[in-house]
Amino acid sequence: MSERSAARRARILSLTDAIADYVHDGDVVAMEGFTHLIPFAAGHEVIRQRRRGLTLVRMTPDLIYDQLIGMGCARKLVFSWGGNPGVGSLHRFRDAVEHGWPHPLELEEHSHAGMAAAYTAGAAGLPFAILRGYLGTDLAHANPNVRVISDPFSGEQVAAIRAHQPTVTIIHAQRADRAGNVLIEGIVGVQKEAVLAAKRSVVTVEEVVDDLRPAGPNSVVLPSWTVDAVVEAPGGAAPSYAHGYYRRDNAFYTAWDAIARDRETFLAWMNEHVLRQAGSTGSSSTGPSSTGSPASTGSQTSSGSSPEGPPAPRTTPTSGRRG
Amino acid sequence: MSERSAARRARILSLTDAIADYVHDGDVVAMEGFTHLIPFAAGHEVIRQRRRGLTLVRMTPDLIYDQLIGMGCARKLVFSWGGNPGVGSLHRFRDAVEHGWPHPLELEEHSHAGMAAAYTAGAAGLPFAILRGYLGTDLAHANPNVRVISDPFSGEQVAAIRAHQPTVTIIHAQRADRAGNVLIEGIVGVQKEAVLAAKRSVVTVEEVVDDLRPAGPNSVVLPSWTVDAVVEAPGGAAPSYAHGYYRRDNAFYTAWDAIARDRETFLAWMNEHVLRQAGSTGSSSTGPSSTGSPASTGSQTSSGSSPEGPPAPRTTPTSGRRG
Amino acid sequence: MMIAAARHLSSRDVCFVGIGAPSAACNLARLTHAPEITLIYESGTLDAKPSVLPLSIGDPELCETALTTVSVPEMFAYWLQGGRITVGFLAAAQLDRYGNINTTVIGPYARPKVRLPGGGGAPEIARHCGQVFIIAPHDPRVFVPRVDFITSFGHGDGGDHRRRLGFATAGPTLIVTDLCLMRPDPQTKELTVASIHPGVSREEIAGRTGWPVRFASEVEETSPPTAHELEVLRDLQARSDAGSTPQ
Amino acid sequence: MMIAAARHLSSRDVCFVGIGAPSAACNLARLTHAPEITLIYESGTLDAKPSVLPLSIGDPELCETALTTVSVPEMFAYWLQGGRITVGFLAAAQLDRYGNINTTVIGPYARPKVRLPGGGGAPEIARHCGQVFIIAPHDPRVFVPRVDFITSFGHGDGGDHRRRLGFATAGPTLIVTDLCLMRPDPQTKELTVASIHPGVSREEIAGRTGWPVRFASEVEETSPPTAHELEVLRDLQARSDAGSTPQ
Repeated sequence: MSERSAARRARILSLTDAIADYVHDGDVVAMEGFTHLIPFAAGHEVIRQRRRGLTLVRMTPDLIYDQLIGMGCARKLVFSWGGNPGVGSLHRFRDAVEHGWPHPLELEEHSHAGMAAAYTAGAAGLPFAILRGYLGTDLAHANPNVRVISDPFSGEQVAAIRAHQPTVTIIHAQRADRAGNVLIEGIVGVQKEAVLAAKRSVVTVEEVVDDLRPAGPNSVVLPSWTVDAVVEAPGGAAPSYAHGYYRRDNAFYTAWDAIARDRETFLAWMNEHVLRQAGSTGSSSTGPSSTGSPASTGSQTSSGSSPEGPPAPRTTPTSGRRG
Repeated sequence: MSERSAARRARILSLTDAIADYVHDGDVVAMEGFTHLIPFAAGHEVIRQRRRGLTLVRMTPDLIYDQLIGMGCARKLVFSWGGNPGVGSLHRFRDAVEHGWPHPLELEEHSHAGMAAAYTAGAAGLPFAILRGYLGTDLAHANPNVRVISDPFSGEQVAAIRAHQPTVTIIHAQRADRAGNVLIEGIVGVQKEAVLAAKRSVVTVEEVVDDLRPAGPNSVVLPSWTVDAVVEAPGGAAPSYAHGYYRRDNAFYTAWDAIARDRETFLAWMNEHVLRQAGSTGSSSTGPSSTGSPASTGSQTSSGSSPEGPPAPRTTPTSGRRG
Repeated sequence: MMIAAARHLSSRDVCFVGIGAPSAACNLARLTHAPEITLIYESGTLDAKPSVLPLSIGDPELCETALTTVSVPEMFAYWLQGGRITVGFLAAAQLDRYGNINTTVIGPYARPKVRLPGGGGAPEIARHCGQVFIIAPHDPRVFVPRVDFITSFGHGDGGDHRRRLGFATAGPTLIVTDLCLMRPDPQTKELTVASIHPGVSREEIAGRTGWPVRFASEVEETSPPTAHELEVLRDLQARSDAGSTPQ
Repeated sequence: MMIAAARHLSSRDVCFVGIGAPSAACNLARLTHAPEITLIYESGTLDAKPSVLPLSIGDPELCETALTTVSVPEMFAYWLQGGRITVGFLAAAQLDRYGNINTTVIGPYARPKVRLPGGGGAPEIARHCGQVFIIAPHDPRVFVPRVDFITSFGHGDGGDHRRRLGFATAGPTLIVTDLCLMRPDPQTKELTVASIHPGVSREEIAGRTGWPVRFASEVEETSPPTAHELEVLRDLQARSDAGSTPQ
């Protein structure tokens, strides 16, 4: 991790500039947030800036990766559970896997425990993680980044998982101070590990404040020198939620099922609600942004043309969700 | 970890009963607290109850293990840094290693990183931990619980450390509620891992309260069902400190150098300040307890006879401390 | 199904809870006969006591009512893999006669007919919880002779397969369907009908199971829900529906 | 020694700080020319800004003034092994010509003449920090040809030994003694005198070093402490002495 051997300080940037500077075609991009603080605003800016060939890493792809996949940004997905929580399928993810639309999508599939361990190893500067898992399952055969090794003391077999080392991790947090130190509260998920495992990191926040304190008992602080860019993006986790700021828009998660099921409906929705929105705020999930700055849109987002792909039959609903 | 497969609830016990029930001759005992919240009161009760043949595990043995070793409780020490912080040597530890007084002391020696990883593996139910460490040092040769294994992906060599799985872990915390849930605040050290890695655990606390909240931003909560016994022992970390309750008695740490340097001085001090004190409080490090209950002393602590050992020359001071 | 599952939980259980039926069952148990039950959601909340049923495992209701919240890596390492959970709940898109679960693909992995969400926490829940309860609709597309993909290991090929792999836990011990309760045979570990819900026939169960299903030597009739159970469950669901309205 | 060490730190450094001289040096740098320097104490405090010098690495002053505090396992895994520290400080009971450190035993390990405290955080500080500064008294019992025990790996047998072991970090780059500053030779990695403190002779250094010590081709004279440096250091120590009085 020699890139981190000199201290850096986070720069406070616009969303447009942060994505332009730190997310490039072909990058391995992790956007984390375990049901909470999902970085929708940043993901939308990646879509607007038309990044291509990304390897997307995320435990629960959720709607944001459904959108990135459907808009043709992804070459590969590294994940552990790809459903719409409490609702059902992610139709764009399914369409890419089942029918290669708009591109074929390579999969690297783990369990949650394996993903969490791989991020932990990356954060800890280890080349791999070990866990008691995968044994007896077909996941072990489907993923070349899972091997079996022996405990040198007892001979017991354990799984070894190659460490996650994203090119860039993007997360959303509640607050940053003006020095760029970041605060996450509530369900903290795997965001600290995802940021520390990555070469670069971008953090969108609800607000930039003078003083991070007082923090609640369940909080994570990322020092400024572990972050490259901080972006003020109020509402940037919607339609997921930000503990202490706004609630999860459960109705939108339910509505997404119908929007994403059909390619044209999906493209029309993305065009209306993402491509035409400005890049400086995140409150664009359920309607036109009220606070975005249209002036910031132009340079990075050439408007309009939708990703191309062969026509395909509507995918069928599935009972394969788990609670 | 099948012993943990049914939920238990912590029992709120006297210190005498907790040590009598959960610490037995020959046990592997971890007492943790990284400079903060060192469980002196509980350690003194182990001395009073004359446990023998213990394997003592602790990153920084500190004065409490100097006392346990000098009083003949230990057969083996598993550790990473055995000095008196900011002062110099632990003379009882040195006398045991250099002259076998009062017993020879087997050593299993790690680095801090290795100790922390071994506790983490124990807490996580893994048989071993991996880290980038030990390579090139003589520590790797001195410790049979360190091996070198290869990353199955790159072939890189990493150290494997056998997991710590103490028979019993003892810690001191600020508070517990009446259900036995435990709160640690401030420098949280490795106590959570040490408790979760152990088969049994005893937690002494400054106070038992109705409601644990509000907790500060740096806090650890151990649910009641991960703890066997909770003991109210105000002052139980003295002469170390309890964040929010009392400060470190730096003068006592300095004074300990002279007390512990000589065997007779040490034994006289222990007799006066530990063996003659009651088992129900912890404020016995610098003088007679003001709150102990003499009635609780009798059954478990037969007073007086000091550990026997051959006479030996006074040990020499050393410059071998590191900051 | 929720009521039947709830009855098999006690105050001494530490449950790893998923959203949907498992969450309803655990909270029903907590609000009826198992007030001391410990609920853990994989998002990191320990000892959560939600008053409404969460739609997702990361709902703020869980964090706000929990004793404490830990990170996701810690949850899977220290709490699940650490062997601290007595009961885990799983759902299944396919379930075979030895309790192996598929939630990954229908059809071949490389060219799936239907791509399902995948494993999530399930593979390690199936391995590390003291026992596993499976809740599934009794449908021949679910109860198949052989799953297309083993996402979560149940009893493998049956018999002592778990022991041979070194697993110390019991695996699936109870399958709750809309028709009956099934349990693994003590020797062969084949899922066997143990209790039939009121008004359901053996023929109906056999017809909706994808293998020649066996019945235990003594099959019970599942007791119907009590008025109290139904009332608590309705209350919980009513509060939850109100709570999930967009705000 | 503290002042000389402090001068080699900058606002861009993230320092892993031990108690004693390293803590004094780092805080002196912070209070003079490197106000933005980041100090990390191995007890888990990130970005600590103590106003008094702590006696132990776990003093409450550190936690109270820190940006945040993490657990000890996290400190060693994510922060030190994760490669986030630019400068680490180490002390030595023995130090050899290639900067290898012994803080474990004098004499054989199994039958030591003097049992020292041991490694603590040092072995991994020596491996994972971008560079390591060593502060040691210039005494022939310390500066030995060969250490009795390699607790912390410096430059091993010299040359590219670190590279051959796969270490990406620079290892010991500066040794501060009461007589001089030493640096490893760029090729051989042998510790070589780079700067001599005012009033000290080459003979004195040679006489107090346990191997035939070499001098760099251009040896500087260490600039004496400035009035400001001395004043800040005295203030810091005065506050610390007052703070460590028993209360």
